[in-house]
Amino acid sequence: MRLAELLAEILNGLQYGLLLFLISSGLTLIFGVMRVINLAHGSLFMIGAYVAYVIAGATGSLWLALPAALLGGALFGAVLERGLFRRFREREHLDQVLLTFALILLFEEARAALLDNQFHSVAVPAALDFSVPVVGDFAYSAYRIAVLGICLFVAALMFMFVERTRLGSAIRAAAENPEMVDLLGIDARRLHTLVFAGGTALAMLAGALAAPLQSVYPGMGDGYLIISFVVVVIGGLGSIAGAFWAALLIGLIDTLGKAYVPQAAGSAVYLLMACVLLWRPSGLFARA
Amino acid sequence: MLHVSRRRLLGGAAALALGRPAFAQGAPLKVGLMLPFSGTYAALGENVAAAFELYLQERGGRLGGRTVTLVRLDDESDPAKAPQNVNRLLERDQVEVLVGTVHSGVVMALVQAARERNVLLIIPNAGNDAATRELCAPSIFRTSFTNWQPAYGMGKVLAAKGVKKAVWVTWDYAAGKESGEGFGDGLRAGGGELTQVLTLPFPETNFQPILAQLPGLGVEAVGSFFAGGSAVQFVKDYAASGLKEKLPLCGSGFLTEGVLKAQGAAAEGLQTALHYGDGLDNPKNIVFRAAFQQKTGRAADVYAVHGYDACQLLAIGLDASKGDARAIKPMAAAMEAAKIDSPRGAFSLSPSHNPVQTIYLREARGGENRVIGIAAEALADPGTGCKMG
Amino acid sequence: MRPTLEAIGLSRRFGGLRAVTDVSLDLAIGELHALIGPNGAGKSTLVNLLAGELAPTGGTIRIDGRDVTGWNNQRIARAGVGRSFQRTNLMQQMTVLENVRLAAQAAMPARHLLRRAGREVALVRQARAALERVGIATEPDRVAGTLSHGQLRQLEIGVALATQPKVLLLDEPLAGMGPEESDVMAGLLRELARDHAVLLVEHDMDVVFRVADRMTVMLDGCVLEQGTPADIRASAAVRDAYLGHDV
Amino acid sequence: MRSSSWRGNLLLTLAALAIACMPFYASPYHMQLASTAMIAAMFALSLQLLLGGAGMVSLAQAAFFGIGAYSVHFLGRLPGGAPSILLSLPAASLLAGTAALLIGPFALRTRGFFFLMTTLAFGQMLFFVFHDTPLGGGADGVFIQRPALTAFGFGFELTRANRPAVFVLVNLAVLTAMYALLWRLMRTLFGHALLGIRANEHRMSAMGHDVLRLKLAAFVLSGALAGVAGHMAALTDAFVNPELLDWHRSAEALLIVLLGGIGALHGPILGAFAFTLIGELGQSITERQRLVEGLVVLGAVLLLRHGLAGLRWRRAVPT
Repeated sequence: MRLAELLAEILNGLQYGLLLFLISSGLTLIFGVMRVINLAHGSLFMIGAYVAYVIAGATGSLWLALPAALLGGALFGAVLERGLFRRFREREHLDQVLLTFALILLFEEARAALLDNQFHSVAVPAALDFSVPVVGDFAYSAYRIAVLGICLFVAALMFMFVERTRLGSAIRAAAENPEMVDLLGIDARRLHTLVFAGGTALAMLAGALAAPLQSVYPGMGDGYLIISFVVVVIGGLGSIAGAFWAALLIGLIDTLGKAYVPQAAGSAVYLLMACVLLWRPSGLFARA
Repeated sequence: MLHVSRRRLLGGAAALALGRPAFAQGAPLKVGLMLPFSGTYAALGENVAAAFELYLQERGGRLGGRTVTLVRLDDESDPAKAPQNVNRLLERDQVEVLVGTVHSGVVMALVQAARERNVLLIIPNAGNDAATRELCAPSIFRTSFTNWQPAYGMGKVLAAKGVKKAVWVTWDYAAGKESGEGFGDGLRAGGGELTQVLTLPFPETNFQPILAQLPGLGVEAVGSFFAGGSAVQFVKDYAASGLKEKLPLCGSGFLTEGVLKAQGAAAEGLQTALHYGDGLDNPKNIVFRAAFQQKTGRAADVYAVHGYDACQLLAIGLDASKGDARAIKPMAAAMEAAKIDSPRGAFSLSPSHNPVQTIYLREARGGENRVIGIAAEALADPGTGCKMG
Repeated sequence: MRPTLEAIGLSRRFGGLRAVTDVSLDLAIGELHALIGPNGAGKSTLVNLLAGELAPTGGTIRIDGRDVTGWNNQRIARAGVGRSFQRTNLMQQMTVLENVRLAAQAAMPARHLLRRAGREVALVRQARAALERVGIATEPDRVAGTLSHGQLRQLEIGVALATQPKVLLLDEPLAGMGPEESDVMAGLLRELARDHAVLLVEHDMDVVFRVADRMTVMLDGCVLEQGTPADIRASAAVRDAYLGHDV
Repeated sequence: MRSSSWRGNLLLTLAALAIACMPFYASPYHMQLASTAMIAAMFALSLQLLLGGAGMVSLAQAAFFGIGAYSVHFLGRLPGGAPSILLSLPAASLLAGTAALLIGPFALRTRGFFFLMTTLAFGQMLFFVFHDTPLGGGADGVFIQRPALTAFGFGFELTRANRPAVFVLVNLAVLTAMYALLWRLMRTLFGHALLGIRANEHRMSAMGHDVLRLKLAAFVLSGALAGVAGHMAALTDAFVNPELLDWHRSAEALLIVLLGGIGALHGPILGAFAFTLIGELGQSITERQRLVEGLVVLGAVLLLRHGLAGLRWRRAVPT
């Protein structure tokens, strides 16, 4: 097995893992703090990608599309939380599963009505449209390295926010014990709106970043839905650190699995999740 | 207006409690268009339906002396709902001819109904070999291709260029495996050899693991089969990994068909083989492309050609049986003997009712798949295992 | 007479926090053992250790001489330990009778599970007997959620009783009750102790000193004093640390 | 979960009679529609045992449904031609029940959200097994040989003309048998124990009930019943495909139980017929049936708020 190839695979795994982190970090926060299961999180990824397609198409530059996806996502998340999810916080898991199942269908129909069903590509920004020779004769797309960097930067930002700031501690507290938030005199409603908006923004940013990599097409979000839940479960509910390491672990296992054990790759991730649940039923990094 | 979308309330369906209407000369003929109008393959479904209607309009909306009513049904490319959807068309809407579909899992339910009830079925796209091989039947026809055909053409071209060792990259599902076999047969016919088939679980889009392995395999060319969004990503990832110069990528036409603009520069110079392409200068094609552009505002593609030819084939059958869609024998005889004047170039049907057609060699230049040569002349699908009962 | 339930050197640590350290006590049928101490003394933790909700980090528990240390709450309940909860923990949407009938059904061997519940007259009789004993047999078909606080506390004990246990662990049954209700409950506790080994966790000192045969005082997870009510009243250590001087 | 009172059972019996007489007045299409609705009812009933019974929300139910359907494919390949339905039906429920027995112990180590996610993961794992490996006969699905409707030597000649009518009656019989089984089961000590677990699992455990084994028994039995529903779908359609195992089917079953009302055993039957009718109406009004389905699900979740949350249990449990 050539070392160059292994290195390339690891780099691929990290890039795929970090993108997964971006998506599942929002998911783990939303569930950790609000105890709400959001099956429509994959659709948010798709909407982010289409936002990038529309804006990059109109303005010709992806750099405008990324902040637009982030801010638009935050706004959209806040509206969703106030309008719908607020009333579903105490409801049973069954209601949340069905509400978000309905959202998947409605988002898909809205996309089909507003835009069309064709495949659209989003141009990689000219500045990054080249391949960086990494090792031997295998080169790696500069844009993918940029995505790697952006994801790491966002991850660092989130760590500082969650671990250092007061609001971050409130989020951690809420993740551990939702009732405690009211005791601490924090306006729970505002916290939930913020968390949901943040989670949505992160998912849409991930979509916008992925758009140039995989182009935009109907139903592109579905693939990421289940894998991001697996990351949340393995990482532990409400734990950003858990989501980070779990995402990297899955990114590597999935990529290396596909390279060396193609047949088993499909179910390798699920076996990993089953093992983790048996060993630590509340996830690797959840506080006991 | 000929084109009838779903417009009856359930009340209408209840009125259907009466038995099957006897065939009356001149009574409107209902044709069921079961295609994907939502989900990943929606664009393909729309093109097939639009081209089918285009030819119908050219015939003034009448085939075999009967006015044709089209009944559209969105199959959502979901095989689990396919049996119920087929029932809706046959039992509730009383269609006499079935046309469909894109997803090869859904087409299985159509094939089952056609074989069991001896109803005329014209498949305008799904390429699963079985439909015109072991599952062939007198009432089942196809105007598109078998997965085997385009890939065989590409294999033959590579072998002719002196390629000795090549590898095939695709998803681990029916269409991927069948096209891999075609590619291997094409290579062997010209003295080449398919060393390996690299597969990914369907519908995986993380191609990096495969790309990183390619340099180390010691092959001279890489053939592949992907469609839709994944074809876009695979071609772009392939170019981004810098392999394009050292290890030329080629494949079945679907790698670039309908997605070439989305692939942009990454696809430049990429050679593919398919029974259709841009720049075919036969008169029928020129007229067809203009008419399709005028009707839909979109450029015609191979899927539109399939839809257009499906209606042409139906017309030939119905004219022969004077509009009686149940008279399979006379219709089949006429369709089997016919030479369809298709935009892709005239073609006839093989005994297993699959097109015997020329596979063109195309090269991606400036957002078009320009035809630059012939990969395989009048290629017929082997049709192994087809016993026409 | 050998005690029904023996706890020897029982301890439980949550990380650095030592909630219960080296507590030994035993319960015998016919005897009411009261467990008192300030909030945070480790009383509820001890009850949870005895009931199998928490696994001890040290010491052993024996029921009728058999070592049951580390058993979960199911197996300990089956071994004859019934318990009531400090915070009402019942089937709110079910009727009073059904709450108690389910408790009575717990001991049924698995092979009887497919029998029609309606025909199990013995179970219903056992359930009604428990309701009568705790004094809420009047409205068996009322939905538990609609009962008053006092009635809910009675049902808590009824459910514990219906499993026909040998040992009864009662965690603050009188909490939130008025004086008359407490008197009635005190009579009931006395009466239950006749044929059960009862451990009573309670703050209401009047009731405790009136009904208890033996007492254990806990402070900061340890046993401060054990003995008859008279010993406890006489103990200087208890007076200084806990009771103050009004007794 | 209330079992229907005698008044409810009377209504259900009348409805069953109406369906049983369909061969005399209904068109083949409406009979096939009724069969589809009844199969959906069986599938939702199997989930109701878990959901309305023990309060467990599972997304793996479709996997067991699919395994039941595929067992007809496995049996059909055995030498000796099509097995009798008396063999294939129990075989299907046995195979699906075994799959539930293999998954159950792992899934039941978790609770709530994690249980939901574990069942989703195992369900998708089974979907990939049938989709990516040759075990199920390939990703495009396979035609199957229908089990013979023969019992105790008395065979029934099946022709294409009488098939819709025969299947309406066979599906009705199996649905009625399944409902009667569950109606009786919820009256047993086991049924009461499940309802107790749904109301307060912790207290049931504190009382001494072996909660884990009761939940596992419910999980395996509901898996087996889903296998029966899958078998009837395979018998009716004679075509099975991997998409039958996909989690979206499990989500539809959850919706059907919710539509019908989670608080009643016969809820899923009402929900299944309502879901099929709405699907039919939506499909015949607009091509955009996913929009209709989405709005229906949203409406059901928002409007049925009280139906689900406020479990007004007049007679909580039948004696």
